Amino acid sequence: MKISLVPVPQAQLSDNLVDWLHVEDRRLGLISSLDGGQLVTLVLDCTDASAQCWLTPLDSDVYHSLTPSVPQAHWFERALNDLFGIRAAGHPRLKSVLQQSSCKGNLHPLRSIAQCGNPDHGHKSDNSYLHVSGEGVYEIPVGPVHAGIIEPGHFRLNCLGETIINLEIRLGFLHRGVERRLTEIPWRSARFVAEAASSDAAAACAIAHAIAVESMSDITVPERAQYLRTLALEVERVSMHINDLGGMSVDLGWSWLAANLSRLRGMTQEMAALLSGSRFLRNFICPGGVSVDPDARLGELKRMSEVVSKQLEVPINAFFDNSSVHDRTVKVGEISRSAARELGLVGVAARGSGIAYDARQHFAHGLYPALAPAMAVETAGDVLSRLKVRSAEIVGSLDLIRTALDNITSGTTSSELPNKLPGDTIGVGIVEAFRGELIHLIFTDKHGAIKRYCIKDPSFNNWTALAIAAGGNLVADFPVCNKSFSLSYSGVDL
Amino acid sequence: MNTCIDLLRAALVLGLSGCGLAVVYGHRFSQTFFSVILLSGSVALFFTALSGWNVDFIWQASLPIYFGVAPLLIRLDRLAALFLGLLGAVTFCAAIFSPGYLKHLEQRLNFSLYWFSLFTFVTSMALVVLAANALTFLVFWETMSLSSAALVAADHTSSAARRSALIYLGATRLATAALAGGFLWFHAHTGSWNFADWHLATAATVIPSILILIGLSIKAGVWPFHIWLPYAHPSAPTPVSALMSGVMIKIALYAIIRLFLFHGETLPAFGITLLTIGLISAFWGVLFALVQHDLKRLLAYHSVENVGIIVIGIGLALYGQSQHLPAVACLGITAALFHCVNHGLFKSLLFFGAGAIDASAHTRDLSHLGGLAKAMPVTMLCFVTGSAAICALPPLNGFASKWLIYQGLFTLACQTHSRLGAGLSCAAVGVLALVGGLAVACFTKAIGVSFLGRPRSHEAEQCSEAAPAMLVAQAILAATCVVLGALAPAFASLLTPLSAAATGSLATGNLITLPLLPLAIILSGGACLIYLFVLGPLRQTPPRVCRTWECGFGQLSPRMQVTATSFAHPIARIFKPVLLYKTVSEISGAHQRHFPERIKADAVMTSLLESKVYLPLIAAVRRLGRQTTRLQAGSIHLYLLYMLIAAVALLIIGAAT
Amino acid sequence: MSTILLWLLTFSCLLFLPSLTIGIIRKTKARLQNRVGAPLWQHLFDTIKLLRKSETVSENSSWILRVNTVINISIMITLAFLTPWLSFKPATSADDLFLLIYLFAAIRFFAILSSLDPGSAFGAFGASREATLSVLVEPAIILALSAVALSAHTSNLSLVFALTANTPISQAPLWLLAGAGLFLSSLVELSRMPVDDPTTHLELTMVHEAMMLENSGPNLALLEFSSALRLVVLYGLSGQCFLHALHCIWPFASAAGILLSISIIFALAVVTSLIETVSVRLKWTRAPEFVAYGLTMSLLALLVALVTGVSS
Amino acid sequence: MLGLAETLATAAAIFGIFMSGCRHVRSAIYLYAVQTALVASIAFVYSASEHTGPALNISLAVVLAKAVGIPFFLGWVVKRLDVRTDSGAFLPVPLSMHVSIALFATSYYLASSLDGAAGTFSAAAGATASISLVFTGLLFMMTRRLAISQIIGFLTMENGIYLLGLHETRGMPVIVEMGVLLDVLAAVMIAGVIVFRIKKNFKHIDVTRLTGLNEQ
Repeated sequence: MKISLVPVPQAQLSDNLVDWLHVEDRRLGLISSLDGGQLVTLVLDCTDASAQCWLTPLDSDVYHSLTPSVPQAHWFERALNDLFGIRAAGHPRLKSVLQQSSCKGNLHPLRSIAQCGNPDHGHKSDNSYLHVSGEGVYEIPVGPVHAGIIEPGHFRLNCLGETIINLEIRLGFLHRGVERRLTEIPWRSARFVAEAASSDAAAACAIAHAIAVESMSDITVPERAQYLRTLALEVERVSMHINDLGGMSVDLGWSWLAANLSRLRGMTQEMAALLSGSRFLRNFICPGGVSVDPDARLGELKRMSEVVSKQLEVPINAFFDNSSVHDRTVKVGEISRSAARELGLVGVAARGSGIAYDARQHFAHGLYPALAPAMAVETAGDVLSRLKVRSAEIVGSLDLIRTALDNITSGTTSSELPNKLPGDTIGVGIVEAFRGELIHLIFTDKHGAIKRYCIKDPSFNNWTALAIAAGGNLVADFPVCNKSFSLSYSGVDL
Repeated sequence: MNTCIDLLRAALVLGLSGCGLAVVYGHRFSQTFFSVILLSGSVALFFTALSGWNVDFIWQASLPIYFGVAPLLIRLDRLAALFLGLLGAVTFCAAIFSPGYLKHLEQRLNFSLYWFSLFTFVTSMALVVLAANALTFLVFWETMSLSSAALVAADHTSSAARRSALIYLGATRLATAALAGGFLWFHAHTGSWNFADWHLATAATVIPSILILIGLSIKAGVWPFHIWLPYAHPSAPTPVSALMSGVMIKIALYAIIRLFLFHGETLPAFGITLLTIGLISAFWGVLFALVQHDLKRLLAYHSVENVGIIVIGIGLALYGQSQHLPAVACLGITAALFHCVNHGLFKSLLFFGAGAIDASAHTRDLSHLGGLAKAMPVTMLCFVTGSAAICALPPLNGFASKWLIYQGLFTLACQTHSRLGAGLSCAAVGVLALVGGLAVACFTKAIGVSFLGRPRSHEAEQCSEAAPAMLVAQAILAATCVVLGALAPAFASLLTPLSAAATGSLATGNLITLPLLPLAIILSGGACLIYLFVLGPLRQTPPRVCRTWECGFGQLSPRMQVTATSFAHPIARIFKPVLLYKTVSEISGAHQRHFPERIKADAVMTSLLESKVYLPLIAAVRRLGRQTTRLQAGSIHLYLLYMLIAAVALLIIGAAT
Repeated sequence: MSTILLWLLTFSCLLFLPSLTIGIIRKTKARLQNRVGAPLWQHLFDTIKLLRKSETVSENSSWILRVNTVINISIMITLAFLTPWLSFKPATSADDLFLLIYLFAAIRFFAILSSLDPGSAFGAFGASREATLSVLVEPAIILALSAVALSAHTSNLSLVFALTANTPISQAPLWLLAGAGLFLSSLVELSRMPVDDPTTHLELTMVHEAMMLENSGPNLALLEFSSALRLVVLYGLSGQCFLHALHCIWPFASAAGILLSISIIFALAVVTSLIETVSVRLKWTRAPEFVAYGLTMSLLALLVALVTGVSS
Repeated sequence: MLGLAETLATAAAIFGIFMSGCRHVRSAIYLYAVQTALVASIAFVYSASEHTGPALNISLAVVLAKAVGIPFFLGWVVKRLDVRTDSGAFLPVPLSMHVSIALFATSYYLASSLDGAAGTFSAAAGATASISLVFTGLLFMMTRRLAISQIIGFLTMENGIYLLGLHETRGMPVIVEMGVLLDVLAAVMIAGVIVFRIKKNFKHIDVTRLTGLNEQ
């Protein structure tokens, strides 16, 4: 995808963005910066699958916040504050996204220029929580160490009895410096780091990275490789969606279903191993194509996909047929359509709230949008509708896998890569990962080295929605609510 | 006989001299001085009761001491002795407790008035118990009411206390009115003022019996007349709260027992009514107690619950009498009497605990307490004992009396031929179990939020243990609760002659057949052994002390522990229709939709009776009053017109008859 | 002599049945999920291991911590000797229905206090939930037991539960309903599915586990043993009801009673594991409805007892 | 001692009570099926004890039609409409279960006075059960929101009336039984169709929200 660079002066940025988002099919991709001296705003237009990159030079460290008019910008602006030291004045909740322990003092890890003054300019990190007043209110702190193998994140629940009044989420306990690291290593090796940005969506990350690189240097990917990429993406989707449904059954306390789904998830991982040699689809997709050709194993893959879709029927039907499941999930964790739009939700969470947005329908990656399955959209916005979307996508993806396997062409699986990337270009990869729209945005300097590698994980958009959805629900329903969003901690904490 | 009279005389003299001294030297003498007088008076009272256990003595005052139409008549029998003993015991502990407690109220009390009222209060309570005719009863009843109202308002700096005193006074007015009406009717009916000549709750005396019952119920705090109780008890200084809750409301119950139970045949409807009202009281009281966060108010609502339990016992006895089931009647009356004593003991103990917290932390609000276990271990031990007793946990005294109630209900269900009685008693067993569960929830909340966890406020952090004398008062009561629990079978058989006198049956021997003492020994012995050999000092590695698990986040703040409201919230939600309970949250600030600046959440509870019955009633009376003032327009001609109309009307009526 | 033997038998049941029953529940659940599962005696091994481990105690806790443990275990063992949960347990003079109920309440009282003791948010809402459930369950249990006690005209449970010859068959529904009421109530009382999930790892949804979060080492061992003992005693009690129903229909020899009363506990354990495998945990606000089913069984039992009792 | 028929009748009434405490529509249908099967088996017991050959077949037909056919049909309707729970309109569901226990007790008193029998339980058991079923059905119809629950309540009432007739006359003429059966079947079919229409026109089948019907 070609991307145009549009300079937007600081004074107009907010208005432009509001105007842009006013149109139904236009979206905000991400807001970031290159080195702290400017704002980079990626905006997407789904109607013609185009993207614009708005470049807004900043003359000081402080600019007028976009959040009051564009709520979905709030987490981007918080990240800008921490990572670059750019402060959004008028931001309603400018708190740190990084913990003090992972980022000492006033160090801004991604800031690399001096023209905006001293980086040590006194931005204190703010780790406070909203104080809910009221005589009977108490706080439940959960995390960062959870019971069970879960990534670190802190949830602060302000409760009145069994009702959650307000939930605040704090991530950033394990900041790994992925974005920074990607600019430091040779670009040929970058794919290994890129796919580890959020490892449970390794295939999606790898495709996004590959597309971003390919779009910079005009590499055409062989058709067979496109098929294999699509297969990898869909196998990952099926596998992770089944995993999420299984996790949901664990949280609902339904051990029979959990055991069944866990077995089926194992089978889908076996499918992944057949396809790529790795149960987690690691080291498979690379810029230019894919690294291995599964050849004869595709037949076995097809057989297994049929077995999985056959064996899935019983548990999925049982799941949605169960009245207690309905009790636990209907009207729990509701996100209205308008809130979903204002918060710019993506993926299952968006489609569960009635927003028909699936990057597979619009942006080219793998065989999409040509082969994109029908979109599953539910309007209720509660846990159940997210579950329904998820299970519909499992079925759709399994169908897609069979179609792709039936039509797969033979030929080479990778094409030559140039020695170096072109200078001063922008590459963007937009992929529908199983959690939703994933964006990798690469800027090169004049020598062709990567000067900024920007990753927007789907969870980046959706974490706020969890906080809002949990409010007003029962404390005991929070795990179910949380699981229905199935968010990535590491994807946000790059 | 003579010792008994001498002791009683001594007690009365001490009481009256206390009054006199308080008026004259109230400001000059120390609190300890008055406390010692009160102490000696209470000892005399207690031993009067002890020595009076086996005598039945009547004393009529000679002519000058005469209430208009009837003499001052005093009778000390076993029933009166029981309640005198309770009064003596609680007053004894209150006297020990007082000096230390009153220290923190020095700025706020008028001690002259306080001690005068207190001596009057205690003396009049003793005389109400001893009263053998209606006028004596009414005179001292009034003295008791007025002096206690003065005590409720003793803290003159607090407007809440004044308001409470007003509400209380209003309630006592109604009570006295109803009582007076009933007494007059009975006098007209029987021509005698002596209680011994009256037969209540028979078919011929339904209306006056109801009047008397209402009058006494208002004072006892029975549902639906309990409204004044949660206002008055918390406002009074703690020794007074203990006396009011522990003894005064028992005296109203004593009057019910004396007037209704010792005269043979009664109407079954009275028994059924009392049983039902008792059940409602018990449920209502404990439910409202659960959602309180003022410690003393919580205890006050528990008094409503316990009064309900006692009334169940009385109702059971009445119904048993009416159905000729002496076993049931005997169980009921023993249970009622036993529970009166028990409640007097553990409720005053709990009030003392609350007072000790109040004196030390200067707040009774549970949301400001917490973590007192470290600072006030002895107070906590006593409070836990009292709570366990009020929750009727075996082998404490509360269990013994509640067991008697259960046995009574169960026996009724087994023996009665009336389907209504059987059904009602089974329902009562269920409701009592529910009440028991609620009481456990309520007291674990009270203890957990005030004593356990971490301090929620600076005051709670600065707390120190109560004065030794205050601890002694609590320890005596706590020990009594334990001993009375373990020796319950013996105590119950002491009460048996009383119930036998009421039911007319022969003494049935041991009512409580449970081996409570061995059980207590086994339980505590087993606990000690396990502690010594498994957990305690014999282990090689001492336990490692660390922070409470905080999920690796860091220090836990005082906010991160459950509040009283939140603890009770799930239960309150279930009983939402009764409590009119709802959660209100208010979100405000710049970007309300997604980024509010302020969130405020509260659980709101309205008293159904107050909001739906009493306030509209009061409003109606007010409106009526306002309508009546229209008649008084100020015009002399109008008044003349009224007189004319009245004269004509009278003439017509006179002519017609 | 035989009394001593029976006491010994009761005592050994008290020692070994709790762990074995928990083991059966866990093993069956594992097998139903196609897992091998831990050994049958794992609970006992765990208890022994915990007894030998050192202990970590919160800095906020007070003497309630120890008092809870020792009172809990000593009351529970006493209860196991008082409650007629095994048909061969010799009678004592303190087998009173109301005493037993209030001894259970005493355990709960201290358990709730000890979970509030360390000032942990998790323990606190665990305690609040436990209090809520017990408020609801207590009437159901007491009414179920009252129903059978009414039919026997005594509140001494040893007499009520004694297997007498020639019990009329019309008593069968009473015992069945009371047994079902007790079983449903004990599922709640014991914090099992569908009200609480004993295997959950989610602190926010726990009831019983959250309450024991701050206990460790021998303290935890004793509490775990006590709750396992509570499980077998309550299952035994409801099992005895079912046995009586069986006895009404098909009178069996008292020697068979020994075997039957143990195997009915195992049967109920298997039923529990079945329920826990196939049922979904209820929404917290729906828990009262589940308790209402137990209460309904108890009320029906009571109704039957009253109706048949009045006529007799 | 209770006869077999009385025991079955009491069990049917108890299942009716359980049904009244059921929030899930499908579980209510299952419980209705069990209750109907019990009622039908009483007919079976009567006809077996009276040794009337052809009646046996009729009772079997009743079992099949009412305990299997109708629940299947209702289950299909519920699936089509995609309704699951009926949370009750005027009374919380658990409470309505306890109210129906109270009604069971009431019907016992009614039945004992109806029979004139001297208060023995066994004599009154059949009548108690049938009256209680009628009450339960009525309560169910009264306290529920969904039109489908009204049908179930109606059918429960019908069971009660049928049982009462059976109990009082010790087996009914075949032709009456058949007629009633046909009536019920027709009623259920029509009600099912009407529910579909309601759903189609109003997008819900909540009868408490149909009060504005007269204005439209």
